[in-house]
Amino acid sequence: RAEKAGAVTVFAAASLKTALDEVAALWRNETGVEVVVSYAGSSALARQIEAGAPADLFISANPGWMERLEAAGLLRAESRRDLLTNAIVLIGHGPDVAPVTLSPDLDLAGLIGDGRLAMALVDAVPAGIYGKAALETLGLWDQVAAKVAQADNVRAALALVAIGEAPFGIVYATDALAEDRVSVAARFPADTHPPILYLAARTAESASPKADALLAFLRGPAAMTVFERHGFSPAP
Amino acid sequence: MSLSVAVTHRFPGFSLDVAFEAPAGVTALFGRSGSGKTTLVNAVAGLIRPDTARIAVNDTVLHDSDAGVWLAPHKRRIGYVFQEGRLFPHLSVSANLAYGGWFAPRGAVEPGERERVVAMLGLGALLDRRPATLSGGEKQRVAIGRALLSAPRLLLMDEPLAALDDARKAEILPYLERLRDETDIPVLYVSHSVTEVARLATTVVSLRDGRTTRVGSPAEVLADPRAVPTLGIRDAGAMVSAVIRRHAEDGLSELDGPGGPLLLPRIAAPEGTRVRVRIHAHDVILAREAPAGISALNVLKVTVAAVRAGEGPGMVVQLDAGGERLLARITRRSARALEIAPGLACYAILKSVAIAPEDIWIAGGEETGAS
Amino acid sequence: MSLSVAVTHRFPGFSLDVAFEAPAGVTALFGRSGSGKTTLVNAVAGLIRPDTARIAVNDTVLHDSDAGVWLAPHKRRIGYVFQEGRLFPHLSVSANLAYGGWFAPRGAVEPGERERVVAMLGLGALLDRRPATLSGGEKQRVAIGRALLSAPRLLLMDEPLAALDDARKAEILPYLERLRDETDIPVLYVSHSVTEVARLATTVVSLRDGRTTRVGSPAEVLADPRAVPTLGIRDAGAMVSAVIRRHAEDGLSELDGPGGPLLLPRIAAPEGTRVRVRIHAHDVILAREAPAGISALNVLKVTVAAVRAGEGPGMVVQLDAGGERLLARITRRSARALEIAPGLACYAILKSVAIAPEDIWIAGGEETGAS
Amino acid sequence: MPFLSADEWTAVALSLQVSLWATAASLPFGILVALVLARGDFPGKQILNGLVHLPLILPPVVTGYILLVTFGRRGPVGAFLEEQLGIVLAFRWTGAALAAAIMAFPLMVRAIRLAIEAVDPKLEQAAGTLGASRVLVFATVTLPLILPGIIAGAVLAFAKAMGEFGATITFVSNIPGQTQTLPTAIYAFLQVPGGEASALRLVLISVAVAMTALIVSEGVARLVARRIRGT
Amino acid sequence: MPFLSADEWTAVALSLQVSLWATAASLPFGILVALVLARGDFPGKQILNGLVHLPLILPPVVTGYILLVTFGRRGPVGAFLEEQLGIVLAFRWTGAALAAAIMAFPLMVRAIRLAIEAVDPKLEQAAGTLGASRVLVFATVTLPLILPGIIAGAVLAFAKAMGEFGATITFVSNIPGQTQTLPTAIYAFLQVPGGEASALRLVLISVAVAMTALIVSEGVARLVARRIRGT
Ligand SMILES: Nc1ncnc2c1ncn2[C@@H]1O[C@H](COP(=O)(O)OP(=O)(O)OP(=O)(O)O)[C@@H](O)[C@H]1O
Ligand SMILES: Nc1ncnc2c1ncn2[C@@H]1O[C@H](COP(=O)(O)OP(=O)(O)OP(=O)(O)O)[C@@H](O)[C@H]1O
Ligand SMILES: [Mg+2]
Ligand SMILES: [Mg+2]
Repeated sequence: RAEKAGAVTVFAAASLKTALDEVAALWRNETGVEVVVSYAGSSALARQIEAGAPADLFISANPGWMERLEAAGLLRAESRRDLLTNAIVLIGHGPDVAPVTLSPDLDLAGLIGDGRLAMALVDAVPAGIYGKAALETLGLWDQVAAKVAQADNVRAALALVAIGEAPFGIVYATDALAEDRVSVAARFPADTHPPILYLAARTAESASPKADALLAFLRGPAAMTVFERHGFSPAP
Repeated sequence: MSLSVAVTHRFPGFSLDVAFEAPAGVTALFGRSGSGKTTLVNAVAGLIRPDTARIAVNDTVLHDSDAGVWLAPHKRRIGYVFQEGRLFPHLSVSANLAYGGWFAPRGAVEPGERERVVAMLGLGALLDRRPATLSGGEKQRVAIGRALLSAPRLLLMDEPLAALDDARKAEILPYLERLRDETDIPVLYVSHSVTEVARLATTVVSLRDGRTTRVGSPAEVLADPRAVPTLGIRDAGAMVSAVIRRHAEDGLSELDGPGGPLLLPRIAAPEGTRVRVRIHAHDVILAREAPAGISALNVLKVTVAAVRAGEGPGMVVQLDAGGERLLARITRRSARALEIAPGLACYAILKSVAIAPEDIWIAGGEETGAS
Repeated sequence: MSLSVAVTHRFPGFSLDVAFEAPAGVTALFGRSGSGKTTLVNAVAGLIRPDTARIAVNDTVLHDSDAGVWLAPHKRRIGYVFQEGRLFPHLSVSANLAYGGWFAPRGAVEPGERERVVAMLGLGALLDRRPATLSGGEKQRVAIGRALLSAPRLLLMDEPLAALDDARKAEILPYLERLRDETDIPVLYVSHSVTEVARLATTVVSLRDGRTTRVGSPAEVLADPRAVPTLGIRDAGAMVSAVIRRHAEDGLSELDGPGGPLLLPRIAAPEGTRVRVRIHAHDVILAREAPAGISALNVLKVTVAAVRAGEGPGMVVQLDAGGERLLARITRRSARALEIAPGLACYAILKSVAIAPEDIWIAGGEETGAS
Repeated sequence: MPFLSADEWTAVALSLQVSLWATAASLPFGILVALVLARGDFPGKQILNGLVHLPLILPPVVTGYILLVTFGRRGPVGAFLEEQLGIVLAFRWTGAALAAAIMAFPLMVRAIRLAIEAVDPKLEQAAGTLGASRVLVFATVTLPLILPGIIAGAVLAFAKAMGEFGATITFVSNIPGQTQTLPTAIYAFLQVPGGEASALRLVLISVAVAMTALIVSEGVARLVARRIRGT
Repeated sequence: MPFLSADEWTAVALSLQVSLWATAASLPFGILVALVLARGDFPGKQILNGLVHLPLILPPVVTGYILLVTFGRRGPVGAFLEEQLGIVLAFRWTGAALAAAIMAFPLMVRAIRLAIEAVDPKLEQAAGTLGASRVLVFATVTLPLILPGIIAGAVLAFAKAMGEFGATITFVSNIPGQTQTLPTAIYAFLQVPGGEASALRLVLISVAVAMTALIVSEGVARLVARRIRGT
């Protein structure tokens, strides 16, 4: 039973798992303080914090949920900070997809052909929301809207492209990095979509004395080295 | 009174309307297939809830629709031998037999009773078996044992012996007689067999299309020439009572019967015991004069009381033998030849061996000097 | 030959080892509860697969374990009346009856047969009902009808009449006789009733603890004094054959019987027809001299062939009547009084009405001049 | 219609279509597999049984993924179906029906199997003696007797299909008008702050549809059972 | 142990614990509800029936969400349980067991209900005439006869509990050592690059455990059924 003495409990967006597990190990080595991370969708985690979950830190993949908790007074406002950013990329199936230039002239629909463009849910899941915004900014959305296959999360979208069910997809750069069966055709400029932010904050109910220290550690150089190795960038 | 039943119930296409009062002992329900016997028994058991009913056993009201009394089946303490077995498939024969005892008041099942019943029914070798692999007759025997061993206040038996061979029946019937004579458990007994009914019943209730056609003692109902059509001609007969005078060494018992001595195969009862003997009408020969040199041992002086022509070549003659009634069935041709008419004095001839052991029984209750 | 059965099978605690050959007609299986009758019938039906078996009907091999032949039940074209009904609960009575016809070859069920069977079994009012609400006897009648209407090549009937009243039995038995006499469908018939067996059977197979004790014609098996213990003393009797001479106006039929004329209740067959009559040993009275002035109409001149003392007060006397055998059961006391001994010429007295209609039947097959 | 948007109506209709097809098309297989599991006795029986239960045991995502790699256009079965029969499952409502059917299959099979196991083999034997071959015995005796079990299995399957989400979206994604079923739409609403009210609307629709199906089927099942009991 | 990490072992153990408890604790209720649905006849019966099926119809996330707002620490029932009885479900393994039990409940109830409906009321009547009250009839006749159905229901429920994911992660989150079951652990692995191999390992474990349970239970059920049939 992991009611580990003095452990800090982190509720973190599931897409951070690999990187955050490593960071947590570092912290554990350094301080001897246990970290317990519950990975799930940001929406589920936020609702759980609303319901009184024993989380010390919340790391959201989406500003929306963070704001909702903050408005409800469930966060320590002063602790909230932007943690990481990510980028979204257009990927294609196979190791050597020809790069494309993202512009309104691009015949993205033609590129996709009778296949599908795999994305996360474009109205619900952050990666999907960002992707749709970027395509809209670039004037490409209307071309491809009918061809989009929306997965319930970005990993599923990646899987669709990886096994070749969809020739193209839009996923986080971090995801594309680790998957051999896809290659990046283009990287969406950061200004084509709202900033992709992972935010962290300490919850109002957090009682763990080490929570603040962990929060600081997450933004520290050691942690950032790990995050960057996994493709994330420090938030500006 | 011991069993009082008044039930009306309607099914689509069939209606039951039966009322009778029966004293202690065995009440036989007699009637053709579909006449409502099982329905009536189910009403007594509480398994169907008839439209209107008043059913009482030994002053315990089981159901009174007017008074709004209705006792749940499990509170009625009945031992019901169903027409179709209904053994518990998941329990061994032994547990099936014990089942009723689990819920009976402590001590209600006499010690040793179980062993007696098991031995009588020949279930010894089957105790660890489960019902599924039993033969038809074996199942039926277990069902009888289960009911008997539930320490019932009332026994309901729906054709309990139908699936059994004669030898097995002959083993079970005396047990039921003992039950009738030695306990005051009323029994409602459905049977198609006149022999069984005549032998066991204290009261016979004859049903036809859901209506009672006759209620009375077996002597009345079965010796009534008018009952002949209901019973089927082959089963007409009368009952006479007699007292055992002595047991002869040649295996016969000599009795004082109505209108003269009776010689019957040895009866297992002490001298002085009063017995009842069922004499089938078709076993009786009439003679104008006392015959000699014939093997039939019983010759009774009788007077013709009534003559009733049946369908076909036969007629039924009611005889008065020392105050008791006998029936004889003879052909018209014989009747004409012998000039049989009411008032005629003549002889009734009867073979000793024509009286089957199951047609002789120790008179129950008050009249008997037997154990 | 028509039915050839050789089966061995072991259950824990029971083993069956039966072999017999039976000619066309009704083969009765006779034996106490648990003697293996149903098991044998199931083997013939193909519902159990016995350890070893050779079963053939009319030269069709149903099962030959040595030759590796095994016909699936549905290919055997049997009409099986089960001991426990087994009606299809989801089908109406009418559909239950029709069921077998759905799979029989086209035209195998004669037109009109259905109506005849429905009428005989009294099922007319039940056709739209479902089995669940039928009475016990009604279910059994539907089961009989279902088997009869499946156009079977072989009928298996496991105590088909046990749940029925005598009147209903009397309606069904003649139908089964007609079936026996007018078709060549072999019937394997399980019954506890000697009357049924004697009346219907061409061959009787008597079982005891899974072994055949006797196989033979009913005349042989049932008239054999040694069979008395197996049958139960009450059912001993003999069969004699006789030819109808004329039908009298008073409802009697006069026959030429062995050792003299026989008067019997009217037989529904033309004059000249040869019939068989079962005479129960306990219905026969012996007299040294021809009696006069008695109601019994039949007096046969006979010679004592053998005398066999039974247990108890009775003895069985085998009589020779014009070359045929009769049995009489009398008391030892009478035997002594009449000085009965082999070789004695005497008279057998028999009441006409003592012979039940079910004990008279038209002789089947070759001997008959009847329709 | 103010209560539901056009897309939402489409999702409702699609959910019904998918669930009905999933139920109807898998029913014969469900009966067959239940029959084999209830009555058969062959070496691979436990494996078949395990396989049938697999979708219950695995997280739906995994089932969806397995479907994707098997029945997708690149998958061995999917490619075969597309080339030989012209049947495309990937990104189509047919695929959603397949996913729902597979997820519901263990429930359907178990219900039918229980019903089969409750049939008295003596009745089937009786039908056999009357000349019905095994297939005909099944059609005329077993099948009518297990009808209540089949209805129960179908209802369970339908209800499950109405709620199925994980495997479906993994296999066929969420394409409005083609593969967007009610659960997917509900899920999407729950992912965004403030989407609860919209989700609730759809939940109510979904519940109403499924409850109607449930009540109707209960009524039918009761009727059928009464007919069988014959009372 | 090189094959599984300590956290993963914990997840395996926790999954077993949660599934066993979910099955065991809901069994009495499952039997009761099945009995009421099979035999009862009261006005709210269809509502109860609908309620039981609800977790099947709703996307698991919705069920989880409903559980969260009802049984969470701030939810009406959750608060009551915590204050009055000291029972905390939220973010504990007990909550995971509750979620699994609720998700599995319709399957369990349906299996048991089918078994009850197959029991011949004539046998129960016979027991009644022999003096057994309704409760005793149930205990001595009905219950033994439906044992195979109960086993089937329990196995279905256990399998479902082993695979339950959506409601669990929504209700009690995915806290290693406390609420992280095999399916939620699998989910987490599938959310990150390179997690597939780990996920596959866990899937295999999960399948192995559930299959073992399945095969054992089939054997037991067969034994029980044979005892009941008495052959
Ligand atoms: N599967 C079985 N396992 C063990 N014993 C069995 C099995 N089936 C039948 N028996 C036994 O075999 C014997 C013969 O059974 P069978 O049903 O053939 O008897 P039967 O002659 O038809 O009797 P009844 O007249 O009572 O119906 C019985 O003692 C029965 O208990
Ligand atoms: N639920 C029912 N609905 C309609 N008719 C019924 C119902 N139950 C019984 N009957 C009919 O009522 C009549 C009486 O049935 P019951 O079972 O009492 O007959 P029974 O005298 O026991 O006959 P048997 O000797 O054949 O067993 C039958 O004709 C039967 O078909
Ligand atoms: Mg009856
Ligand atoms: Mg039998």
